[in-house]
Amino acid sequence: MTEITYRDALHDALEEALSKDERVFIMGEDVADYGGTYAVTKGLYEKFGRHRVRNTPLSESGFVGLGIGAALGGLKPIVEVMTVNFSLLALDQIVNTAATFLHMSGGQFNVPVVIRMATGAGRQLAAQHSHSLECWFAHVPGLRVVAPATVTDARWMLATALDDPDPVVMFEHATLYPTTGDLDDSGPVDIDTARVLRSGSDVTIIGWGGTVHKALSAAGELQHQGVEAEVIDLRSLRPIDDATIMASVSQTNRVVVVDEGWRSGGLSAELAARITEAAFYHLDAPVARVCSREVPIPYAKHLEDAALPQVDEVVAAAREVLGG
Amino acid sequence: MTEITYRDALHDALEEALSKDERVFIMGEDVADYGGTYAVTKGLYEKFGRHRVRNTPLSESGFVGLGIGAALGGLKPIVEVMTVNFSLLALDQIVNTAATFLHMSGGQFNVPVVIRMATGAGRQLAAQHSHSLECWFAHVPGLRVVAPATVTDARWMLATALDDPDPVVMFEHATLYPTTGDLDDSGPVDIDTARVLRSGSDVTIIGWGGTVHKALSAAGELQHQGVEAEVIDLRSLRPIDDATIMASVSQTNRVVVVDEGWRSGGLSAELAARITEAAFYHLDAPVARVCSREVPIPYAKHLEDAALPQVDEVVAAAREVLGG
Amino acid sequence: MRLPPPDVSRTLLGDMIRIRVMEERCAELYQQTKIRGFLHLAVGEEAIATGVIHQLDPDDAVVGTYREHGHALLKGVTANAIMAEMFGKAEGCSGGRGGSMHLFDAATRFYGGNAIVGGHLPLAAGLGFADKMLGRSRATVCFFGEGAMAEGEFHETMNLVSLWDVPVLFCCENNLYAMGTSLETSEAETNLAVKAAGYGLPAWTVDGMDVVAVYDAAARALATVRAGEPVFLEFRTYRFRAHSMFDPDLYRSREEIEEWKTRDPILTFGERLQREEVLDEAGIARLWDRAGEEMDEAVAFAEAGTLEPVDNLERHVYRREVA
Amino acid sequence: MRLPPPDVSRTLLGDMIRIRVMEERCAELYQQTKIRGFLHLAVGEEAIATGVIHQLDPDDAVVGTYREHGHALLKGVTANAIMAEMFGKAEGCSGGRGGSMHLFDAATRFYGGNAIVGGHLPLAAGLGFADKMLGRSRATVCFFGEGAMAEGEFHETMNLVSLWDVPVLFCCENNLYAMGTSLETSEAETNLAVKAAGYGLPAWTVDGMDVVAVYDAAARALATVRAGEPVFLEFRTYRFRAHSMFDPDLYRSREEIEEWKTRDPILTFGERLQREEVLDEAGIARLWDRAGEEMDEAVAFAEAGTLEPVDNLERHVYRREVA
Ligand SMILES: Cc1ncc(C[n+]2csc(CCOP(=O)(O)OP(=O)(O)O)c2C)c(N)n1
Ligand SMILES: Cc1ncc(C[n+]2csc(CCOP(=O)(O)OP(=O)(O)O)c2C)c(N)n1
Ligand SMILES: [Mg+2]
Ligand SMILES: [Mg+2]
Repeated sequence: MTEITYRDALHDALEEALSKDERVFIMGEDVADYGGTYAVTKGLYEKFGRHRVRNTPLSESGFVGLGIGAALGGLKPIVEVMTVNFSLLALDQIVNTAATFLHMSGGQFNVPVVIRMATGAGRQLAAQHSHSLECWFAHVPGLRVVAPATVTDARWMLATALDDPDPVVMFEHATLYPTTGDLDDSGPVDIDTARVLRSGSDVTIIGWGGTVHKALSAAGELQHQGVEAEVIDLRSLRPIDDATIMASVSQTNRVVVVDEGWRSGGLSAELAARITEAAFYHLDAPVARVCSREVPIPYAKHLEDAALPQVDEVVAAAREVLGG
Repeated sequence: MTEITYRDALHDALEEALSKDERVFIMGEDVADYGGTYAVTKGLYEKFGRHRVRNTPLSESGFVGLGIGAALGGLKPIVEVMTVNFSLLALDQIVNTAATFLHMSGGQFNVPVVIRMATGAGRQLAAQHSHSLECWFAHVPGLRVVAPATVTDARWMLATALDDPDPVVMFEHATLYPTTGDLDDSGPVDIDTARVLRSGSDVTIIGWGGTVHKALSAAGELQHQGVEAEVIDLRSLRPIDDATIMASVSQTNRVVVVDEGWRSGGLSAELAARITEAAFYHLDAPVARVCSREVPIPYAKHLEDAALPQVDEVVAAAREVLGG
Repeated sequence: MRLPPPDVSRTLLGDMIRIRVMEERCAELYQQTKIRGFLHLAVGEEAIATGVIHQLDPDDAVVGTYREHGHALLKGVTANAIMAEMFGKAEGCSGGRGGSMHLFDAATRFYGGNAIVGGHLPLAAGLGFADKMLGRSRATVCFFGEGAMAEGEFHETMNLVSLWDVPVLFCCENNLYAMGTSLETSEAETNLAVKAAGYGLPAWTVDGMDVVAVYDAAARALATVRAGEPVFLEFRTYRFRAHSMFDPDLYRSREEIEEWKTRDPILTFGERLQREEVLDEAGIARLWDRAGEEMDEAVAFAEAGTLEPVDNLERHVYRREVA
Repeated sequence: MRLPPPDVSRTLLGDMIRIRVMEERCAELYQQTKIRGFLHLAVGEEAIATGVIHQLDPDDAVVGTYREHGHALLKGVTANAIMAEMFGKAEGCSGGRGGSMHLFDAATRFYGGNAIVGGHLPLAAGLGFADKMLGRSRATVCFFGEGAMAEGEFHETMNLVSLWDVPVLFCCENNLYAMGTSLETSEAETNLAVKAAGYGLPAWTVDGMDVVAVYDAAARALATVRAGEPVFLEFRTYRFRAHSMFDPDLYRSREEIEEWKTRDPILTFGERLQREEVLDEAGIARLWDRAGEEMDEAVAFAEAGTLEPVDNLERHVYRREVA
């Protein structure tokens, strides 16, 4: 175990990918000499050159689509869309081309592209720069959607995603980049399963990306209060690993989902719905959802904090499903 | 009560809107002399002229954004995006501008635009032309989302939407245009509430847009089998009218949601989640969801039929929540 | 322009006829409800697909729109597979999942059948980009209507391919209308070659009703593409039929349509081949007959095709299925 | 170019100084963590906002980017309201909900503060379109960086405004970089006025470091806009500071930056006003002092501002709340 930042873990994964396979290239806004807005690609341009670490113009639809075509043409593109906020400009390419091509062609054309993007709020960037729209992508058959929350996943998910024959969208919560964690360097990880990060028998708390750490903090706090919370890092948002979730719920019978997306129609709803479908007769309380408040995220710190799910709310929700 | 097609009901609503208020104009691809892909705007160009019934180039992001700006500038634009499939190109404008402007500006700038689009599958148009993405829009604070399912709503929702100070997205299921129904011509309707279309005490079936009629057919079938189903037309997808839904559920204690969207992360999940939250201790069974199968919609009729929610599945789901 | 060698000329005419016969047959089959969904025919526009694709090698790629039957056929997808696809049969080139708008074929590098206007331009750029990066000199050809040029995707793609020297041949099939919207009401700059040249790539206009002009232009353009640069060609053409089977076609005058029909590429080229004594009337009739037979067989093949079992519905959503 | 009348010239200089002082103050306040989020400064680019906005009437509209502090100030939003906004206070021009990137003010028709690159161009077109339809002759001015010109929204908007004669003045602030990406690596056509002219609207390039050149060009352009036509102006400029407070600014050479600093619009215009005896050194010093006082007051106002009660979080999501 070595301590490493989430940013460096991603960087190392990208460097390894570029080293291992000539067909891999990185493309995005300011990924080259600038080193990426979040400094994730720093040094890669110098090492691999301008053909393989490529700055794009501001043309999200164009270069995401070009990446999809390049994947069809035999390359292994890693397309960086700076943030999910700008991915709205590229959604047609992702949904109408990347996700449909295999099916429309009767199984002939798969699209092995990896699309990375930062997501989430928490840095006072206001309404146009604070989206958490993972749920939209997770709704679309044909896409795989992953959210590395730990440095280990940041380090190892990429290689698996690149090996995958289908389009993989990878969400990196923007507040995670500077954080550190212990790297498990035993190598590649799968991109299909959820992982129990902390065991507990009283209540299951499910998070992904940026909310995993809030879930863990809440579990720590709950322990002080005598409650043993199990924390699940969802990891894969599509497909959802029902087996891991249901195994936990069958022990705890109580669930809290922590989702930085807005509540109505968010991924928290899907989790609540499928858990209830599978475990209706075991659940001691309805699945609780701790989500963002339904407002465009405001700039002022106190308002932004109030808009986002916070640890104390997770604790309160857990206590509530435990019967107050 | 007069019988009228859904198409004509919309047409009459548009004609009335143009007649009543000089600030209203219609803009979209082939809405003018062509009369609209679905012939909804037929004759309006001839009557109101090319300034008020305007053909746009193929530029969804551009003209939807122009509509948003025009609303800010004092007009009352009705923007027709031919289908939801192409709205992906305009999502940035809708989500990052229309939905955020009021909040970002601290309440100064509201955006009274109406955006109409056809949605849904069922006509063998295959993977790129069969989306049902209402759930995406219904996820976004700042938008109102409505889905007229009846000729009465097709006739009257528009005026209310136009009077609304906020952006309203209106989904018209493409299979409804040629269908007929009895028009209640008592005038304007609200765009906030759900409506009970058929009363019944055994099970609540909730649909919207294209699935309302499947829900009603299922209820008819269930009646033959001795089951009294209550059918709710959701009408407003954002906000969701909890009061009407919960009033019904508190009688029936059993719910089936019929959603043409894909199951994972669809609006059906939100309905299931919030009903379960509110009525957990009353529900006799988990909320059942009858949705589209998780595939890009295929062309071949038998495969498309199999992919979409069908009446017999609704009947079966109702029987299942009733205990088989 | 000089005629290509006689055998080539005969094939060009024959292939235009094959497209025409296939599409007229499709129209009938649509009336008979054998074909469903959207059906967009390119009757009148056959010279473009024919002239361009005859300059391609088997490992060159073609990316088309929803009006792509002819392109698929000439790229080498069999009429059988195309017809079966439109019938929604498992034997179709997309397994019956695509239909008329989504013909695909990996063996001949035919990348659709794409139905979001402008959405396939970035894809074509990506295919060309992959060839460039991998040091392959094969070409990618992207067909699209003039309506696509108003979309942001056109702008972004042209800028990218020009900046990065991506070897793609962009073929604009300018039939003057996007559904019912005429070019002059949708483009501030109606000279589309000028518009494209603004991105710094070679671009010129070609008579899309003259298969020889198309054939020559494509050769010239592809030489540049194979040398590693993008090219844009505007083909002026006209569709003799409505936009799709749902279109009442009320926005064009009878005169305009009749006027263009005098320039029917099959008619005019047939006349020329007779004039220049490459083919006689009987030879031309034979081409029609042979195309008729090919399409008869295709329809029979499609009729005899099977339906994909419903149990297989969820196949081909992912190549790697998760247990 | 001839100087404007002395009073105008003095105001132009004074207003550039006001922007400069405000923004330098913002940089300090950012270091002190009084201002948070993204902060993009336009130091070096002040001549553009100043020259253009001084040609506007109160009921003309301005639509800006996230680098819009100066534009807001000159359009008439008070320094107090701007500073309070950046402090996240309820007294801010957006009630503290917008921050640096989202300054808004209905009273002065200042439509943001928009942070999706290129996303506000259609909006500006819509404002102009509304004026046209309602028979009003007021102008809409849209500012954006050269990076926005690669986006599809630029393309779609230019085509629409040209086709429909929408009266908007598009002001491209070409500071040669989009974050770390230089113009020549992002645009196939680096002559941006040529690029814009391709859409069929009047377009020309202006020295964005010379406030008089800007002022004159804006007058000429606005005459056309008020007569009902769109115009595009490219202003060549440079930002003396990094893209944002997060940018280490390693992609530009020291020499390049120093070279451009010799063309500082405040410096050069100040020198000219002295040379032409419109202002003496003391007069210029007074402008700096006065701006300093204005900004001192603004900071004090912001400091003294209040926080929007958290209970009001969900306000302003809809103007019409549903019970
Ligand atoms: C993005 C998008 N918008 C709208 C449509 C609906 N539509 C299908 S074809 C068409 C006209 C396209 O015209 P053009 O590009 O000139 O090609 P043509 O059909 O004339 O061959 C339209 C508007 C679409 N498929 N995609
Ligand atoms: C659609 C979109 N993509 C990316 C970004 C991130 N971003 C913010 S500013 C910027 C550079 C824009 O450059 P330019 O348009 O030249 O304006 P400048 O900052 O130089 O004034 C980028 C890439 C964004 N805000 N929006
Ligand atoms: Mg056309
Ligand atoms: Mg710039």
